[in-house]
Amino acid sequence: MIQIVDKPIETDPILRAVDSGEAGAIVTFSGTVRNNARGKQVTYLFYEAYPELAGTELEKVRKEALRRWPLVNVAIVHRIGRMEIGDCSVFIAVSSPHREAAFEACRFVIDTLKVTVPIWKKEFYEDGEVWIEGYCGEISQTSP
Amino acid sequence: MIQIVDKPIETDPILRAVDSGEAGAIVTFSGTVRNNARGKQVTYLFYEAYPELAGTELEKVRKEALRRWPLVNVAIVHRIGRMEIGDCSVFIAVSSPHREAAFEACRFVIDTLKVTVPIWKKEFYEDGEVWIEGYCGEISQTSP
Amino acid sequence: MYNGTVKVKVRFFASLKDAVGTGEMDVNIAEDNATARTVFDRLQEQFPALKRYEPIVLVAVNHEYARWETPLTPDAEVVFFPPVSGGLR
Amino acid sequence: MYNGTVKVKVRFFASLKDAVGTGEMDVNIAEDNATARTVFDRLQEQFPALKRYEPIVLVAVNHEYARWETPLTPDAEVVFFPPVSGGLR
Repeated sequence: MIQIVDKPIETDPILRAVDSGEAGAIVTFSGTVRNNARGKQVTYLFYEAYPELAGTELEKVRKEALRRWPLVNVAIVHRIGRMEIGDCSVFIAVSSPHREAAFEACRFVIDTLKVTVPIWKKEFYEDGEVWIEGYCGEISQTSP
Repeated sequence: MIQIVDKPIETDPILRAVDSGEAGAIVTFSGTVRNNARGKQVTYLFYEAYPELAGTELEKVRKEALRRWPLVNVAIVHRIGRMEIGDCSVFIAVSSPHREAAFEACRFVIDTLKVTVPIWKKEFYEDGEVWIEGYCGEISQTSP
Repeated sequence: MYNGTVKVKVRFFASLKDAVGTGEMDVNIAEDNATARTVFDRLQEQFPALKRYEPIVLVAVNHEYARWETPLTPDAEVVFFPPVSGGLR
Repeated sequence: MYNGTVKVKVRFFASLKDAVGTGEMDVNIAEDNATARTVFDRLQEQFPALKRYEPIVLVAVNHEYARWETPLTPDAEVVFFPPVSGGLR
């Protein structure tokens, strides 16, 4: 299961998608919007995707996890658009007969996704906004 | 949050217990009843706890995780009694500002819990039942 | 250490409960300086099925992990149980 | 390689979209053997704010990661975007 959605992520259908009598362990990762970043108060976030390529790259990460570990299933759902503090921006669920593989694969998925899948976030503060991009620093400072 | 329950585990209240504006990552582990073990078809499981000590030991694991990693919160809920294939026997949720700590702490909690918390499972098969205990093998074989 | 007869509550879990046939019993120990070991030795005589657990059994006294040498006071609760499985990772 | 004028659709994401002021435009390249690099060079002339992205920008052609040298056929879709953040672990 791979999805890019513009509504709040519902986790129940994702968990059902990976659940199975073959599974003894389900590890999930939920990326949530923090109220602070880079020493500043965050008021909200905006996630933008290059959807056609993001879908392909998410599927690649999923396939690679299934190839590397003895898993039952992997589901990845990424939300885009505006998100408030505490909202879930990405949810990953990995099921496996045993827990070691589930932990390792879930971590592989989020670590890989963060560098290969074209989805960017813009942090909004009281006094400005910044795109958070690779090698960002000054270059992505769009205001103030 | 530490609980030992004899009903199906509801994950929503557990996730709310660890959720926070300080958290950027929530990692969960769900231990589920597999349909096979030790090469045999499992029909159902029974978990028994030494409840007074199990509660103390669960709290110890939780405190140790909070001491070792920069976490926001840790919740551990273990179910006891009879469970069917696919049921969740233990659910752990760890929230942290960053994902590395959340993954490591969640794994620490389940690995430690499995060797320090006095909760045992009995596997039921078509043709018998076995207590799964430490150094088990022959000694815990209570029926064919 | 405590001198004289002590009555303790004994509990068993998991396969030890099956071996004894009950989860709970009262035991009177008419012996000075009774310890967790004294109780288990007495129980082994009564329930030979307990003997094979002797090398691995764990003990708690008043709901804390204890050692064989832990002395027992009257009305102590002594619990014997097998090691936890660890489970496959 | 393709000779003659090609019309390609160009898209931008994240801070590149802000730098250009639009997410999408059509570009006519009246040049033989046009590549993704040709398009970006032409756009830099028109939008100087793009210049500082030149060392880090990523390119996709027809929704696959591509290189500067990737040749363009008529009606190709060329997308320029910044690297993904990685995020703090």
